[in-house]
Amino acid sequence: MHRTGELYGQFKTLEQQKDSANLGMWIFLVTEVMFFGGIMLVYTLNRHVYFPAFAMGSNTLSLKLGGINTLVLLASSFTMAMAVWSAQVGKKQLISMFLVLTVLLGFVFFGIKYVEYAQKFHHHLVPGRSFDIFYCSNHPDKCGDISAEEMEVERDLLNKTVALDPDLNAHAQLYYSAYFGMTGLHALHMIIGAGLLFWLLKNSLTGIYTPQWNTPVDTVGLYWHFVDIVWIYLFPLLYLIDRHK
Amino acid sequence: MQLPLPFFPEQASNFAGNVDTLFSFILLTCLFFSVLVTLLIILAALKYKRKTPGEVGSADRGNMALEVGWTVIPLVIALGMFAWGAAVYVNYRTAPKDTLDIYVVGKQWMWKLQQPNGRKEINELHVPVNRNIKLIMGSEDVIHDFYVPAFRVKMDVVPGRYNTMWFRPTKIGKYHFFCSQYCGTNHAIMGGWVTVMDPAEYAAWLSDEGGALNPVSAGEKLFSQLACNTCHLPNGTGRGPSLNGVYGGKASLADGSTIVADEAYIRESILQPKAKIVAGYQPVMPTFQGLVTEEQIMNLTAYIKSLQTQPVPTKGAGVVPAAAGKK
Amino acid sequence: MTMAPQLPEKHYLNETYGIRSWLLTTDHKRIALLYLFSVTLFFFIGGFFAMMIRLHLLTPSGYLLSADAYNRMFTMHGVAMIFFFLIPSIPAVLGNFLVPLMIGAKDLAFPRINLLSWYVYVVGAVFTLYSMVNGGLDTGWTFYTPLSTVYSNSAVAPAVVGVFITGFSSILTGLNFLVTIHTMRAPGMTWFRLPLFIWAHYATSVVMILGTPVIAITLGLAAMERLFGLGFFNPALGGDPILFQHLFWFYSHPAVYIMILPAMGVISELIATFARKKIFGYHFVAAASLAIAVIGFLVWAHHMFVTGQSTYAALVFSFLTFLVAIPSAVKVFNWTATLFGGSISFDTPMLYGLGFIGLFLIGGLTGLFLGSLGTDIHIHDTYFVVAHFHYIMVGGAIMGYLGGLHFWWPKITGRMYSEWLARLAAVVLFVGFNLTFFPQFVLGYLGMPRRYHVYPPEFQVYNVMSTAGASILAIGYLLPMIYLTYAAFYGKVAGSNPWPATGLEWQTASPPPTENFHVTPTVTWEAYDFHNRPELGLEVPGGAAHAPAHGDD
Amino acid sequence: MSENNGSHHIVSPATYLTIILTLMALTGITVWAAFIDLRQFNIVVALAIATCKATLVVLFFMHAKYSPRRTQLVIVAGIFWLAILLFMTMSDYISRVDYRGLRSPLTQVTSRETHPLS
Repeated sequence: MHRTGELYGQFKTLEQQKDSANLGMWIFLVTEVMFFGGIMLVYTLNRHVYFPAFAMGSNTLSLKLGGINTLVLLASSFTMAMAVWSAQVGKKQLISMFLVLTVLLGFVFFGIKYVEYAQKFHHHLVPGRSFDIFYCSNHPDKCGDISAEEMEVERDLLNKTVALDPDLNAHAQLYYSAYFGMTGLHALHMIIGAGLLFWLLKNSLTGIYTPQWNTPVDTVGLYWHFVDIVWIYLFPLLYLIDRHK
Repeated sequence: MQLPLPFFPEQASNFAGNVDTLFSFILLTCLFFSVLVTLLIILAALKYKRKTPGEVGSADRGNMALEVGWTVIPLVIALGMFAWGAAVYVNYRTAPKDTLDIYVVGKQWMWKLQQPNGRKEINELHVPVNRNIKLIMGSEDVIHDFYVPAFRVKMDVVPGRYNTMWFRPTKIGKYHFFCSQYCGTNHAIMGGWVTVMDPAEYAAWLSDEGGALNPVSAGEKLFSQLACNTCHLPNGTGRGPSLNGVYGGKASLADGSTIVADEAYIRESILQPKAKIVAGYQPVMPTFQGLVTEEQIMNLTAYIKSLQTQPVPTKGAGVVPAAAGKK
Repeated sequence: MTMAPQLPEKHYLNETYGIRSWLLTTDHKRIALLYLFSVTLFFFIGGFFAMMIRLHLLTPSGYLLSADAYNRMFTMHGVAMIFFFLIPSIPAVLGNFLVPLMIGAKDLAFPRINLLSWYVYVVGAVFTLYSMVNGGLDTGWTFYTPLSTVYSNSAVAPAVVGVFITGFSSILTGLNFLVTIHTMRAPGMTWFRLPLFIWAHYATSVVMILGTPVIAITLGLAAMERLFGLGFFNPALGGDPILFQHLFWFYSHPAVYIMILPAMGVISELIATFARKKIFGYHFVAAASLAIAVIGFLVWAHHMFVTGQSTYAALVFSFLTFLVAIPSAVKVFNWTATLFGGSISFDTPMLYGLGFIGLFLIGGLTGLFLGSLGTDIHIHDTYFVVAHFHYIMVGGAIMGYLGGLHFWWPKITGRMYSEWLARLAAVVLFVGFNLTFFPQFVLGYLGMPRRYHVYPPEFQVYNVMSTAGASILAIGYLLPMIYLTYAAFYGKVAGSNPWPATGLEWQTASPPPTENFHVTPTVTWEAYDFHNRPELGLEVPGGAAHAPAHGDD
Repeated sequence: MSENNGSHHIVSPATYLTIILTLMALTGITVWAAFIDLRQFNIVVALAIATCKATLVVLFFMHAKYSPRRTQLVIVAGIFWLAILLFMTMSDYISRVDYRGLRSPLTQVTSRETHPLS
């Protein structure tokens, strides 16, 4: 359809166009809820059946890195909300500034996630043929990043868990499948979000977003907040199982 | 049931009558409504056929009483059907205490069954009449389903768990059972016969281990007694080639020639194993000349023939497999 | 009526020319035609597999295929027909064409997303076609694990990925419809003045939006399991194949409503137009669509009564299954009541409409046998099920689709097809269909399991009947393909409102201009209100104004 | 369509700041709570806090509090259908008498040694 200024040809008013975009994004987010819902269900049932293995798996994650990442992502949600606010009140420089901040925080998140993933690779905790939940306790020399006392705690926990679940390795692998599946999907959404943010940034530098027309900022904002919400659930589900031992 | 075109399968268990009665009830109800609606449509089509090209219908918009009526009445009938069906189902899922327990294992593509005294059968099930039978079923690979139409019972056989079902055969005879959950290539021929016997006959059959044992089962037993199964692993990783799909296939031999693996070849391979060595294998198999009787050879052959339908491993197969399913 | 109608000078088909103008179009009407060609292709691919199946089953020992080949045939028949024909057929072809026209909009809310949805469909289709020619697929269209993820030797991964991708095209279409119906209605087009076709598509879109993502993640996990050995559905690794079935049917049962709800919408239009009467109990028919969409999500585990799920869950799901039957029954009763007091003509679309009611009645009622726990034990996974869902999907969805194509063909192409050929085809289809599938009910009750490449000889008579019917059915499908194509180029010019009908789509030229309406229409009447539409030139007894413009039943 | 002056409602940065600080505090609380042994209620507490956080994000950052009814209906529908998926599936699992658990013999069916027929 042809486009007259900011208005696409199929719409009659800017109001209608903004309304449609907003509603469209919300409906899309509902499909995303159902999409993540499927894997949440898989996670929940397996966690219920293989609780000791899931608790074991969870305790091998770094709470420090996960916690910091949660705060980073929350902060990026805040800067995104501020970018939308800047657009609504017409502060054009601020839009770009907040978008840059949001992207930067997103990349901090990626950086920390990369560190976590790399660690799991080194520790043979990636599902597949070489998966071995006992790898670090059997090869402490290969897992230099785990301190001696941490290793002791982990060994102790492994022994206790094996007593409960003789098939621990297989079931811990299910935990890690869920971990990589869920955080991987989340990261994929973040990557798409980062791409959208770059696109917004490019446009905002030309100053086209005004209080009258800022639909893309608003819509991408909704998406970014949704990705944040997914992480709000992933953090306790994956990192906080049975931490009190 | 000698009608040229039968509509109901034979009734041979305690559930058959219940299921058929329920079926007939739903059928009659449905017939009533479909005939009613069809007649109404025909009536309307005749009575309200357009007479002039410009004619329009009435301004009728609806009727609240009718709407409520045709919502509530079908609802009540439907709930009746639900309750009746639920009663039959709960009965079917709740096995009585005094059952004769038979283990059933499904694997691609055969059924292995075991009687309470340990007697094993393949694709055959013998049960006494008028006894409560419970099948405890597991699968070695994919999902199968044990289905006896004459008994009106079926249950999926799911890997990783046991499913159970029960029935009480009420009529002596021989009935088909089928695999009714699609399970791969030979799903359609993964079936057999349930033989319902007089209790005394059943007891005799049960104790008559050797004589009446079918050749395939006897052969399978020998196959492990003689330790054949330690080298001829089904997955082709053993010291001898896998025997799955061997019968009827072309074997390529060490000397470069090929041979069709028929009964004679199997017999020769048991008695003179070094005569025709399959390409890629060492002549390590001892001869069984004088160690097995003719009948035992026959049983072994029958068992190896029964492996024809088993999945042929990509490596370690005894033969270039015959195209599956070709006659 | 006095002057022969003329085609408009400029319309959406001749506005621009060339391949690019089609492949890069954002016009919903052209995208509808792109979909029409693609789904027709898949219909004939799936139909070819169906013919192979029926020919093969002529004799008990199998007639022309090996076991593996037969298994590939029925699997690919299912995949092609369900994911690539039935699900997109009415929504993406007729819905795409008509939703904006019927509500008085210039296009859908997101035309470029609409085009994207077609491309997504094509990419998915390419993956699936690749799997079909390169190893085939033999898992059954249900992809049950662990057969599909561990044991099958066929090309499962590309097929699963193809279906996964195509799901997103469905999501995008549903999203577009929902937003369009919410925000793009013409002035005066209030919710209760919407044609029932729109209500049906609204309900369908809700199902697409909420169900499809679940099958996407499920097939995603299954593909990961096949490719990388993830273990969620593999019992050998601690997973659970029953969980796969729950997730699969959470979408795939409501998917049945994606197929049948739009067909019901079409039938409402046909009955009203050819009985020249407002649909009896409009509000109830509209509400029934929504009720089916919602309750339809609560019944999925009735596909799993014999998997060993808990007795308690089976009771709950069976109960809800009987509830979902009620709104369908309400629709059938209302359609029948509409005929009374109407002025009925038997043009081809109406033949499909009446045929639909008959076949859907049988299809729907046989669902009761399967929803009832007691009888399901016996007929689950037999030919009874096969017959039941073909009555719903072929007798229901395809009859609705063909009825709709015949009804709107003059709108889409501006030209009329040969009426007597079309009536002939409708009758041939009806006869062929019943002969093919009715014997399968009996086969099922006699105990013949589905997906069998060979069968005991006592089942042969019914199989031969079925194969004979299938041959007639095949001819019935070829006929419309031929005369509709011919009519698109050489048919008599139809005029803007040949039937005549009341919808907004008939207020504009045939074929419509690219922007649909030169002047945005304003709606002051209810749907199917023949009495207040003097411009249709009908003989309204006692003049106009029988019903108030803002009435409630 | 319906007049929705709500979509023009501008939330002040002060509100955003309050919300983000609350969210961060809640993150701290959820970590703290994870180290207390509440038996099966650990997960309940964790999910309750996560839901509080998500609600805050939806209501304020995503402006759902100021959005038209229609948008709120979409959100509620999403939550409702997610609940259908999760709870109706779980209703099957938790009501199975032979639910596979670690001590159940069912998990051993796959291992050939323990099988009655192997």
